Amino acid sequence: MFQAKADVISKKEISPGVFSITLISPEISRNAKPGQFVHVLCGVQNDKFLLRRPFSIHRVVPGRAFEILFQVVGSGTKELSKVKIHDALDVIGPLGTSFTYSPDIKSALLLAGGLGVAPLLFLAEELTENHVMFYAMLGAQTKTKLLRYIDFKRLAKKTFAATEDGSFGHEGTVVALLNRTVHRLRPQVIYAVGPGKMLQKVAETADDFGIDCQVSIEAKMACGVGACLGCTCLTRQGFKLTCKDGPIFNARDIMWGESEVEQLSLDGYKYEAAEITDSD
Amino acid sequence: MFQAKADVISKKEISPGVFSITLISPEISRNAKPGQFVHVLCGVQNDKFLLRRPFSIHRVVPGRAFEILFQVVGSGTKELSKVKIHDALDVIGPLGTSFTYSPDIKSALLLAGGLGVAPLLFLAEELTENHVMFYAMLGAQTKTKLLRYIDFKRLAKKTFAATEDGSFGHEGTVVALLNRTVHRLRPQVIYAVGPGKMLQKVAETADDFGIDCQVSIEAKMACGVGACLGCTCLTRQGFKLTCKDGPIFNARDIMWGESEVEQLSLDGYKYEAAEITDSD
Amino acid sequence: MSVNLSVTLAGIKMKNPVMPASGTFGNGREFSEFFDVGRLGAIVAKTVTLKPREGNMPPRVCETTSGMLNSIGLQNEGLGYFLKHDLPYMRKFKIPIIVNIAGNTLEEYAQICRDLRGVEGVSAIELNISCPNIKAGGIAFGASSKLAEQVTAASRYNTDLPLIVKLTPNVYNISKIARAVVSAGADAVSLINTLVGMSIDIKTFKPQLANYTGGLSGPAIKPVAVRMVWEVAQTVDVPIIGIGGIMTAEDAIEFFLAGATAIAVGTANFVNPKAMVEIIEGIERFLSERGFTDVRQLIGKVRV
Amino acid sequence: MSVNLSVTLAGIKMKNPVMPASGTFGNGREFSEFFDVGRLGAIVAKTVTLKPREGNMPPRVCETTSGMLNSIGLQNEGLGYFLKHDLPYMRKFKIPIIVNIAGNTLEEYAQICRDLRGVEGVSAIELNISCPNIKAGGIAFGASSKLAEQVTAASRYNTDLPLIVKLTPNVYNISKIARAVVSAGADAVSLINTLVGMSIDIKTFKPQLANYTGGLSGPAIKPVAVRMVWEVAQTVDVPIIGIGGIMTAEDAIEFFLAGATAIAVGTANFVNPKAMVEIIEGIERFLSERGFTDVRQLIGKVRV
Ligand SMILES: Cc1cc2nc3c(=O)[nH]c(=O)nc-3n(C[C@H](O)[C@H](O)[C@H](O)COP(=O)(O)OP(=O)(O)OC[C@H]3O[C@@H](n4cnc5c(N)ncnc54)[C@H](O)[C@@H]3O)c2cc1C
Ligand SMILES: Cc1cc2nc3c(=O)[nH]c(=O)nc-3n(C[C@H](O)[C@H](O)[C@H](O)COP(=O)(O)OP(=O)(O)OC[C@H]3O[C@@H](n4cnc5c(N)ncnc54)[C@H](O)[C@@H]3O)c2cc1C
Ligand SMILES: Cc1cc2nc3c(=O)[nH]c(=O)nc-3n(C[C@H](O)[C@H](O)[C@H](O)COP(=O)(O)O)c2cc1C
Ligand SMILES: Cc1cc2nc3c(=O)[nH]c(=O)nc-3n(C[C@H](O)[C@H](O)[C@H](O)COP(=O)(O)O)c2cc1C
Ligand code: FES
Ligand code: FES
Repeated sequence: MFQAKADVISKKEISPGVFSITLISPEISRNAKPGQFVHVLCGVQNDKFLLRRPFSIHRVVPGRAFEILFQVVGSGTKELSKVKIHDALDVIGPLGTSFTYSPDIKSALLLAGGLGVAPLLFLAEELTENHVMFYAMLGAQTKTKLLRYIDFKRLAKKTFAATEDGSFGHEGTVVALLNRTVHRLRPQVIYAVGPGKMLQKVAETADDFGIDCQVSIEAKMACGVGACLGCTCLTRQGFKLTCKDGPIFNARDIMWGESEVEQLSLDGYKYEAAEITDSD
Repeated sequence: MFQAKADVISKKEISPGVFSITLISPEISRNAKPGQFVHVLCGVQNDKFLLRRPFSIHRVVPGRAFEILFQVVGSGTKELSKVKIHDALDVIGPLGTSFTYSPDIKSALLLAGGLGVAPLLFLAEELTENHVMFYAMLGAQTKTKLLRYIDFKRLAKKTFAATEDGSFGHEGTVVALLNRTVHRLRPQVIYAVGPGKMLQKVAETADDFGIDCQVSIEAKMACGVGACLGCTCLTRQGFKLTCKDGPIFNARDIMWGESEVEQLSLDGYKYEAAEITDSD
Repeated sequence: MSVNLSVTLAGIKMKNPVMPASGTFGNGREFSEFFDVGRLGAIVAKTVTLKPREGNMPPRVCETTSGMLNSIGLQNEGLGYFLKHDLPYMRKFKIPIIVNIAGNTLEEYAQICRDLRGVEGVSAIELNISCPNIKAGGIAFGASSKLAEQVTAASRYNTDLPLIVKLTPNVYNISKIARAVVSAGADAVSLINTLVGMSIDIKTFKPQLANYTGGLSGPAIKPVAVRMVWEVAQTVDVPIIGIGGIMTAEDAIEFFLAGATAIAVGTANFVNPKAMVEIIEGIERFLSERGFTDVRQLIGKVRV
Repeated sequence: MSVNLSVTLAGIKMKNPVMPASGTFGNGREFSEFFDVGRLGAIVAKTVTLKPREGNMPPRVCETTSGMLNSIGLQNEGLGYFLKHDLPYMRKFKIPIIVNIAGNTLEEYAQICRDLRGVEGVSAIELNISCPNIKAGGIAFGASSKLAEQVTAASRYNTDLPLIVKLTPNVYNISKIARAVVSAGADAVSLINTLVGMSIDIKTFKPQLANYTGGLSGPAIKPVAVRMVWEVAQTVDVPIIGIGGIMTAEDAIEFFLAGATAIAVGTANFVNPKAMVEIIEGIERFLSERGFTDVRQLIGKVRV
């Protein structure tokens, strides 16, 4: 765990509203493992009072810099999207647990919904380095929201894409794609990152097929370091801290369907007016 | 009273920490009178929650634009100093009362302490236009803090300067200078703008010599338009609203030495440790 | 799709649920230069007392983080002046007029209620009960369920107008106070008034307000206000006017969901004199974007 | 010029007046990776209860304008675990340790006090009295001067350690509560704990916290905290630990002027883990720039 004033050395809007920022920090990049995250003070001057925001480590330039990939969804990410090259961001990291695999792992499946590619690209690079064969499966609503497809294609044995509107790859959700293909791919382990609802379904499929599954869980965080007990995640072993015992959990341990998962899934906001009846 | 989104067409740091900004607003510039002020939402995006800040109208480009002159003293002025050309500022104005003079006025004295030049330059231009003879007397701590000297010199019959450290013009305060010269200049009216303590002394001198004196009073404001009753000034006629019944008051009406004047005078912050004794 | 914004609050028909919070809008005069005040759902007058009040010494306002403190001290010209000069002016807006009143004693509230009987153009009375009861050792009427009940009953007895009681948040159990005023005849409650706060200038070592302490308002207090509106909505059946830190339509919607039938905007008027108009438009937009047809579909609909 | 930052608070000698607010610093472990925790004036443990507590369902935190809400629900492993695992760790910092405790009943507070008797390294006990008394219908101990007095007396009877009572701000008359706890034997008071608030997500219509309501902390509440510290400083003679929205040395100084002998930093630790160290350095700088030699020269020196 380090607190660094990390210089921004590159910033790109890789898709509308989705940015990648590369930050210099020898300590963080040297120690980072796939699945871990950084806790970022968004904006250069924080006189607005904003709690830090957590972002997965997306990639590292070993020993020198690391990259985050994020979507603008609210005030913090909006501020973050405004930083300029040479600005210094106050960052804490690397934080939390990482994806794990046994030394003799033969095949893996990396499954991302939307921004879920963020930690998985780092994992993909590490697996490649360690000569572990893996598939990648990326899902998005539409083609322009499909992120890092080329990068995964370069690294993975095979990269599948699913778009809900069919504008690229398979038509439908990435979960449907998984369910259609998993019996053929037969990965030893699935690493899944994405909205809570998606993770829950992936976990069910993995369970049905007896495949190990590791997921990255999101929770609102205050401290990010395990001190405030604010980011609890309900597991079969009781409350765990998402920032310290996670964010990477064994999917079997998660008590799915509990409030935080529903609330925080980034696509969970499509609100149905029908549910609310006029009582006046 | 207008609310305008006024484009910044010029911005200069005329002295360290002192900025002038020119804003386009036909309505405000057309209606502005010397002594009136504008109430400015400082910064382009006001998501920080900042109340508006009042600034005197410093000059007008008739029917088109107006200028403000301000010193960075806190969060609002700091934000304001960061605006860029072509930014649009949310401004309300013109507000409050203005300096007055009878049609047959023969001679006036404009007396400014520090930033007090802000409304007085506008007045100087108007007096010049109306062929009213006037003197100007500008005071500051030191030469670099003496503002708009050349401009007054161009317009006034004679312009006096006083610096506390003697680095330019007379050595000492502008009040001392006034007291030494007033019997010779014999103005019909004194227009004085500056810190509360200074205004009080000027008012005493004016009173001693039977000269009319108009002053610009400062008070913390919320609404700026007379609705919140937050900016009261204690006068011989009871509480008056600085934003609506002022900021220009007849010096004789002010109950000097009341809390707000002391508190708000910009140079009143020199704190003497000696006043506080150790009681532990 | 057209959406309905109108609500009925304690019998007052409002074309939309947005009004100013007492004391932050004068009596509409100044703001009428910025927008058509007639577009509001109602207008709420600055607190009127029986006799004129001078108010507190300046400085009376200061800014705090995401909020402000004020200690105006109920400065006003008294009921007589109000009836003669302000009320006739306010009638021109042709929207419901809510007259906010305060007193030092039960009798003063009662007297004002009597004096407002049959006065043209008064749609409702709002009792500001955040002020001290000088006969009860200076404790605020709104800080004790007994005093709150008494002042409501005394007012209720003396008026047939809809009676709104504006609660102070500086209490432990806001529901208890709400229950007390409703049992004494309040037709609606409005909340919250300001939290008591203080700010000290570390350059001068002086309090920022001459009165030392003042009322905290603005976005800083919104979570307290939403909580209290929600708690009171669980407890009493009368409509609620939600107040506290509302700057945008989104803030207003939070209050509707918590249980407010209408909302009042205070401090935001100082930052943006057109805030209320923008809030009305924003509520309309929110409703139609989400497929609602009526603002009342939001009231109390927090999914707990 | 060298300045003295040390203060003595209820007999606890602190090398500077800065400590963490309970519950925002864990027990120091995590923060020790960012700075030398031994530099603090004292360390305050997260609230300990007799039995382990699971805490509330997530989500437990959310951000509000210039503040945050939390509903951790006093999650902790219980006193036994604390004494075995946390306290020994905390002793390594070699600074005074203040153990913050809470209970559901008077007996629980009393029991914890007894269990802490003679335990090495405990410098003081801080009573968190913001929690409900389950035998008194769920009203918080700190919301009633009678309950507050009782819980203080019960604790006082069972410990010889300095006793600090941490007050809840969700009351009308904080001075009354302070008087009650001091009369029952409190050696110091700390204030404020959080204000109760609520926030609703207008996209999902759900409360942001699973527990619906939670405690508001951060800069938003600072004016309320300063006011309460000042009021209490007028009323009781014991030292005060000022808490609430302190982000910078300037904020801390406002609390000293209001009457606090020491201050505790909460939410700021989340924004900047080095906040407390920067505050210590900032206080030192302020004092020497202004020609003071001792932080105690500021205490209660607001010029009213
Ligand atoms: C371990 C971890 C890793 C993450 N990695 C990434 C990443 O690599 N890229 C990325 O774009 N996002 C990532 N997130 C989510 C990211 O933290 C949130 O999008 C961000 O905090 C939103 O901040 P905001 O101020 O813009 O939004 P807010 O204004 O705070 O909220 C906007 C919306 O986003 C939701 N939200 C807020 N905070 C979180 C959160 N912590 N988790 C999930 N949803 C939240 C809110 O419910 C709200 O509806 C990660 C979250 C966690 C917990
Ligand atoms: C009618 C009027 C006209 C003014 N004209 C000018 C002008 O032309 N140029 C200029 O530089 N300043 C002018 N001022 C003062 C200016 O409004 C303040 O300097 C400004 O509001 C400070 O805002 P801030 O956020 O930077 O400071 P804050 O952070 O609010 O405060 C910084 C310091 O400035 C003091 N201050 C804050 N508000 C005021 C205020 N309204 N009046 C006086 N002192 C204040 C505070 O007490 C504090 O010590 C005028 C004030 C008034 C009332
Ligand atoms: C400057 C000012 C003056 C106020 N005067 C009154 C008043 O006279 N009567 C009253 O009932 N409330 C008064 N209030 C309280 C507001 O009506 C409102 O309840 C409070 O400010 C919270 O709302 P806000 O956060 O939107 O400002 C005043 C508030 C402010 C800021
Ligand atoms: C996440 C969180 C957890 C807290 N837990 C406790 C606690 O266990 N015991 C306690 O007495 N106060 C607790 N508090 C209250 C703080 O100690 C402090 O009184 C309050 O947050 C106000 O200070 P601040 O504004 O600096 O945060 C907690 C506050 C927060 C934000
Ligand atoms: S965010 Fe504080 S414990 Fe996880
Ligand atoms: S600032 Fe509101 S009345 Fe003057």
